[in-house]
Amino acid sequence: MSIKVRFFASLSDMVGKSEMDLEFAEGLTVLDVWEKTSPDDLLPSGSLFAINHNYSEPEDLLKDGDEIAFFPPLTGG
Amino acid sequence: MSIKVRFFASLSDMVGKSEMDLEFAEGLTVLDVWEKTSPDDLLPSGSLFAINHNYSEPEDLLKDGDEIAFFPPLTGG
Amino acid sequence: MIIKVVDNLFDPLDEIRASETELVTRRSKIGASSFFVGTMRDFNEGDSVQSMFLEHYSGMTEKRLEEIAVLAKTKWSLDWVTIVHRIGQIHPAEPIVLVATWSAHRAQAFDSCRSIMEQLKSTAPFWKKESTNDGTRWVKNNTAGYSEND
Amino acid sequence: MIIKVVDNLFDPLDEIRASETELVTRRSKIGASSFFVGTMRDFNEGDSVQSMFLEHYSGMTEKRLEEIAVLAKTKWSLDWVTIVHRIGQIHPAEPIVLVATWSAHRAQAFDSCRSIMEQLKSTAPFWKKESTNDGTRWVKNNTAGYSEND
Repeated sequence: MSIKVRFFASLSDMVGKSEMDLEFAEGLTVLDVWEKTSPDDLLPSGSLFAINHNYSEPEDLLKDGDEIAFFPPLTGG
Repeated sequence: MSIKVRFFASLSDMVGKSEMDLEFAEGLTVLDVWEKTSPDDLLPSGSLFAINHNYSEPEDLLKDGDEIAFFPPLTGG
Repeated sequence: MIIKVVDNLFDPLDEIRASETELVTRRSKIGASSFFVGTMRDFNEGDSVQSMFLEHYSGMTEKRLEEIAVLAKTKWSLDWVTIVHRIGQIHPAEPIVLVATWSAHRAQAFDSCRSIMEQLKSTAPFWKKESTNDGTRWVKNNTAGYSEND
Repeated sequence: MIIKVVDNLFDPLDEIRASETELVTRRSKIGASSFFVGTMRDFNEGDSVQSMFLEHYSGMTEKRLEEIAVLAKTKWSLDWVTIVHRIGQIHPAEPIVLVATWSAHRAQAFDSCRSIMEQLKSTAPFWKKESTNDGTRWVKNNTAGYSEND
């Protein structure tokens, strides 16, 4: 299975990239993806997650073809 | 002493005039003015009063040169 | 601060633009502006309304509008307040009232704009007389502004 | 309903006027419209700010704005909703966001406009990076919109 991983704003700066593709077997959660892609960085509290443009929980499972995004608190408007 | 009395909107229709001058001795309240100027009409509940452009109470006393206005509930905006 | 009672058609967006030229020097201190426009509907209380006459108490009305604006400026941190209210004969879809506030912060702009509008409806001397198919009638009461209707 | 994310300067009053041409056929059913404009200040958290970069999540941002507008139309009786949000490099005094709602009744227009604005700030993916004298910094949090500040 393969997924696309995206990082926005300060999380993109922290991780040092804005997106990457990730191959994996099965049973990966949102939090697992963060740990696989950013092993040196603790996920800042208040971070938000979206799978395929819908807000999701840290324990949600990814499936083949998903796009998972990590981002800091929102500051628009 | 003399005062100017004004009626607005539905109260003006009821009384049949929009303003009049009133001569009197002394000690006249807002309500007294209504009774002197409109003896046939009961003052509708919810009516408002202003002396010299300031909201006033029915028992407030008039003085020489005052302008007293009677009007129904407000419906602007 | 601009307070106007006008007896002919006005354009609320033009009025807002005119106010913004007045505050151009502190434009970059303003983070939020809130505008409310009340327009005439062609229906009220179940009846179709052809036109409306808006009466006011010249002198007292302007004085109340100024007081409302001045009090809003003491209660909220505002850079500018504009109030324009129509009087006279008016037709459906025409603007009746504009309330506009500018502030550094959005809660201040929102709260003050709404409060000024409610104050105006409850304390500024204006009266509406509607022309319907059955003749003319004075509107009896404004409905509450923080509830569901009007 | 008009939902736009734009990467260059926009004029909120022109956008309102454009929306009003869309609803011209039901113009006389509308009694109230409420508009909110957020603009960039040249100060934040005690520092002077020269410019700002507004990042978004293309696709998700537009989807969230649409959901916010659709939900508002189910909750309130609205004739039209317009949301315009700026992205990219922006300078003090430039507009960031416009929220505009049109309704038969003023409480509906006021409540929906404000709620859409709060929903936008708390759930639409946008991030601000400020350029100050000390370099650039990401804005950490939006403050609450129903409290006293911002």
